Amino acid sequence: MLTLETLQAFIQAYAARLAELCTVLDDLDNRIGDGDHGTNMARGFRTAADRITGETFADLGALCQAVAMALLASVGGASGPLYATVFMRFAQSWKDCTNVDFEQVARGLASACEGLRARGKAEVGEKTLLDVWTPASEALAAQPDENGMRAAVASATKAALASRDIPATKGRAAYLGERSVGTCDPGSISSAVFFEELADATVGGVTKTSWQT
Amino acid sequence: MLTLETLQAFIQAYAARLAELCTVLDDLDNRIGDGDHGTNMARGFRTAADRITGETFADLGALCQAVAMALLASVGGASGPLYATVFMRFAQSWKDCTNVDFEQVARGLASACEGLRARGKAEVGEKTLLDVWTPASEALAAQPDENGMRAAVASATKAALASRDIPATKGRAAYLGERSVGTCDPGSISSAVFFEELADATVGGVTKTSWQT
Amino acid sequence: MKKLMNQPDQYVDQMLEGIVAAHPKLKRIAGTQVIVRAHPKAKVALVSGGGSGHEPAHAGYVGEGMLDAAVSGSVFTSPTPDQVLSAIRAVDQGQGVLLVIKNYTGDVMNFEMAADLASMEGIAIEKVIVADDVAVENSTYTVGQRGIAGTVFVHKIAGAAAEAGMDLATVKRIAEKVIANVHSMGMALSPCTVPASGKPSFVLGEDEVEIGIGIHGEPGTHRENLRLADEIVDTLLDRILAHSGVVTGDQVAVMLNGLGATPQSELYIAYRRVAERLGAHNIAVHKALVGEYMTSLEMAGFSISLLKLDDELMSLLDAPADTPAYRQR
Amino acid sequence: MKKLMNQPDQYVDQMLEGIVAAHPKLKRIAGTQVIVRAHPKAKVALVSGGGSGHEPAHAGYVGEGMLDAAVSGSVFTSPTPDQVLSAIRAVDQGQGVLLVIKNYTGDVMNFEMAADLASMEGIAIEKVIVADDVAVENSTYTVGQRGIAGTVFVHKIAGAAAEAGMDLATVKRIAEKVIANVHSMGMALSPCTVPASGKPSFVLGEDEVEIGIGIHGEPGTHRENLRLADEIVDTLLDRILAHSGVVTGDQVAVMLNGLGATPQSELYIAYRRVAERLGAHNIAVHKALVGEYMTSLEMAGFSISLLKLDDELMSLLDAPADTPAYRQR
Ligand SMILES: Nc1ncnc2c1ncn2[C@@H]1O[C@H](COP(=O)(O)OP(=O)(O)O)[C@@H](O)[C@H]1O
Ligand SMILES: Nc1ncnc2c1ncn2[C@@H]1O[C@H](COP(=O)(O)OP(=O)(O)O)[C@@H](O)[C@H]1O
Ligand SMILES: [Mg+2]
Ligand SMILES: [Mg+2]
Ligand SMILES: [Mg+2]
Ligand SMILES: [Mg+2]
Repeated sequence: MLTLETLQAFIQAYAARLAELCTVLDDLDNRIGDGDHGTNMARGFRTAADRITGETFADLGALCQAVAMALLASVGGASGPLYATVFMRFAQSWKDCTNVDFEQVARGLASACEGLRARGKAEVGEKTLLDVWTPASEALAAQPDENGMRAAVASATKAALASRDIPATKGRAAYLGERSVGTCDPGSISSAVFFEELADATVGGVTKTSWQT
Repeated sequence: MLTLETLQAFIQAYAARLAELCTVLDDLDNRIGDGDHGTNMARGFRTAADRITGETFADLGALCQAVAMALLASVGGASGPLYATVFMRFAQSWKDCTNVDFEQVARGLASACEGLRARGKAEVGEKTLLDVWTPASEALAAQPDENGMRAAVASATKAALASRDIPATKGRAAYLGERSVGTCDPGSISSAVFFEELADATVGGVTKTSWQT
Repeated sequence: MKKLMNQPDQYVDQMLEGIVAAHPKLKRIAGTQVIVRAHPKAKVALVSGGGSGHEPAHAGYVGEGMLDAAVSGSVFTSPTPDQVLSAIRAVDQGQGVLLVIKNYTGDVMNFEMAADLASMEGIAIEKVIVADDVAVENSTYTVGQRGIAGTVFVHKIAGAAAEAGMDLATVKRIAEKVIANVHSMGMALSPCTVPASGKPSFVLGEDEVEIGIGIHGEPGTHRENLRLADEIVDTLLDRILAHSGVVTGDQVAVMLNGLGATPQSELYIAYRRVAERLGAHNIAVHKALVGEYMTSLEMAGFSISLLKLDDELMSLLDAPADTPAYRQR
Repeated sequence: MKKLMNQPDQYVDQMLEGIVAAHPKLKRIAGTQVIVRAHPKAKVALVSGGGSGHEPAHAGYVGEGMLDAAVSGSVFTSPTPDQVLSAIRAVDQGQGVLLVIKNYTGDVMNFEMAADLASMEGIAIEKVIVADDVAVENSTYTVGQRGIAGTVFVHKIAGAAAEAGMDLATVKRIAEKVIANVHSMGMALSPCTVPASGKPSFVLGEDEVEIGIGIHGEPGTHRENLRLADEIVDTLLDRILAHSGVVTGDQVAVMLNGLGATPQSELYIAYRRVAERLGAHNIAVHKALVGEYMTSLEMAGFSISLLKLDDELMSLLDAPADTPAYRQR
């Protein structure tokens, strides 16, 4: 179950994790992009976490809307509008709810995927964060319970690592063509961490990957 | 005795020697100046040597005037006007002579020193080529014969090496102040080589220093 | 790489403070990273921007005959939609606003979101997307070509159209004509270092260069050994000419753009070859711009942009401009 | 350091070819390294120059309101007297020629020899020697202060005086007034490499900088650890202010000059501090120039020049100029 408290805790934990992983994500982006994905994500989720600290929100919709706005105003780059879209979709899906069950979480994730596709005009397999979001949200949809959350993390992690072996055809890494093969997509890694922290906040006991470049 | 042939041979030999020493002189100038003294000198004397190759000159005056003009038009920097002045003074001193004895060579050198002082407004001890020209020409004046030529080389070499231990107060190295101590003055080294080659062309058997930075 | 800076997280903010301190004809909208003209004019407004680190782009092109506002993101990071929206609101004079966007996923998404918000507020808004970099083949990678230094020609020419009082549709049509006719390609001799990370964007061997480089420190399409300037120019120019459709008898404008650390002397050495090659093809250079117009921090390298001109573009290109980085009578 | 060049011994020649190819208002005197205006004007003529490697100085300042000719030597090497003489002969319109020389032994000797030869030909010739660098104490070293970026103010202001039709004595007096009132100092974060030698001019550690640098790659007065931009600016500015006699209430022009590889963003970060400091002293900045005006190949670093203005200097500084590197209406 996702509550106002667990979602707040998730934002804080994800912000902290991104701060730790900032250099790893920057380094990955350095190889196949412009070297700022970690800095962008850490800055954005720090802003979002600070924005919601000490605040009370009427429902998950209001909380997610606040996070979306904070991301939109602080990230920039490609990841800003994309992660902001995720939280806007969450806000729509979970409007007026103070807690949601895993079916509703799965619907929120599916809507987020749809939003990401619409915003970024990418398909699965183009070496973008969509490669992670799609299988992970499908895993939860297939089994909307605690185990499904863990399965989502597993497929997110797997997809993030698999992004190493394909060339990018969307985003900045696409300009490198075949030279983008051999490096994991930074947005896919930050997304896998998203699922790790979301699962840890909701179901607990997630073994966190120690991501390396 | 200095003849049209020995002076021509001297120019050729000096040009060749400067080409060999180009990097050494550039490196010295790099440390306490702008790194071009070797390039400047090699370019200038190559031009002068090419200018006089295959030409016949009525007298030493005409030959020295041709060399002066070639240096003036090809060197630039501080060394261009200075070495051009040397050959202009030679041209005045040895006007209408096809050969000169060591007394006349000494007078030519003394006049060159005077020209250098007038042109560069430096005194002995300021870490410029004057530190070499002054004692070397005085050595020949004191003993205007073959041994005097060798004594001139010895004092030129000694003065060039001694330039290492003093700070520059004229020329580009002066901007470094005390930081110029510890590096030989490049113009003093090119001058010492001048005397080595001049003596070798006129009296022969000069042991040439293997100059290092 | 050593940086002349204070705290890395103040880099963009302090740069913007310096820009407005130096140029009294510019001002900054308080609390934003938006630079606008101090004395706005009633006309269609032009807004551009993108990540910082490309100076003088884009704040250096704010002024008479060019932009009305420039929005600066963090270094190499697109600005956020709220910043772009502030710029749009500030410059709209009721005659509409044209956004000049470089074709990067991040820039396009952030500017488009701002455009949507501005439309909702009733502002007439149009956008053009510059995609002049021929290094990346459009066909293979669905992302399309990047926008690089050719963008400055869009600022100049569409800016002159707006300054002349043309309406939004016309200014947009002209901007699109420039975009259709400008082709660029770049190369790097050395990487750059983003202040926040402090690490070089890539590592090149003593004799290596990157061909087909973008302007965000990303590696290029491939790596080669360093060759003579003339040979490098030929590689870029051949490809640009192949894409541009410029032929004998055409009139063009050329930009030989330094990426940051390459001395002007070397830009002119490279331009010499461009002029020689175009001359041999009987392509007339109506105007040449040699210098730093769209940089990548302290990257060494350059790009060539070729703009095919017709009478309309030519007269707008020749119109006066008075901005910190582009002035002509 | 990788260079964008062909043969090193063609470096200057090909650069000059590129300059005249790019700028139709300039032309080169055939067989020389002299750049002159394509359309000379009947007035007192201004000639400057020096070694190459300082681009846009000096050819970039040839044009309306500034120089009539620029003479380029080899990289960092003063041009020879015959080259300077060619320039003088080409630009003299019978109203005399002013030579603007930077204070280096080589430059002074070569330009003076040319002046002597020109006088002998009956040309009215005067010279001024710019010595604006306060890094080197005049008292200790008899060689005097160097001429660095402040020279550009002499070109601008004396150029405006000549363009306005003032006579040789007046133009010289005004140039000397600029020289008396301009003070500069620079620092480097990294060295540069002369094309012919291919070796860096000095080697700095990861955290070291050179303070009191010249513009020929020579080391500075001393070496320090890298500090914050604001602290470095303060070091230079304190010394400049101490030498300049500029006090509260004065009007000044400021040049924040990049030495080659420092991005414009960082020049503006440094300028921000200059503006802040001068503001605190109540010194009014009438005009700020931020950019690359007098470089040292691809050296990273900058210099600050402060020019104290009176009404005469101010109005000449504000006069129009139209040259490749300095344009204003
Ligand atoms: N069109 C797109 N659709 C979905 N995700 C994308 C798209 N383009 C880029 N991304 C994601 O964004 C990440 C890069 O984000 P970031 O580095 O913050 O932005 P930028 O590329 O603007 O510097 C990539 O790793 C990729 O996962
Ligand atoms: N005022 C001077 N009088 C005599 N010799 C000088 C003077 N200034 C410099 N020199 C000599 O010139 C040499 C430098 O020559 P060079 O490097 O060719 O010229 P530049 O200093 O213009 O680069 C110095 O090593 C010094 O010996
Ligand atoms: Mg990135
Ligand atoms: Mg030298
Ligand atoms: Mg980015
Ligand atoms: Mg020199």
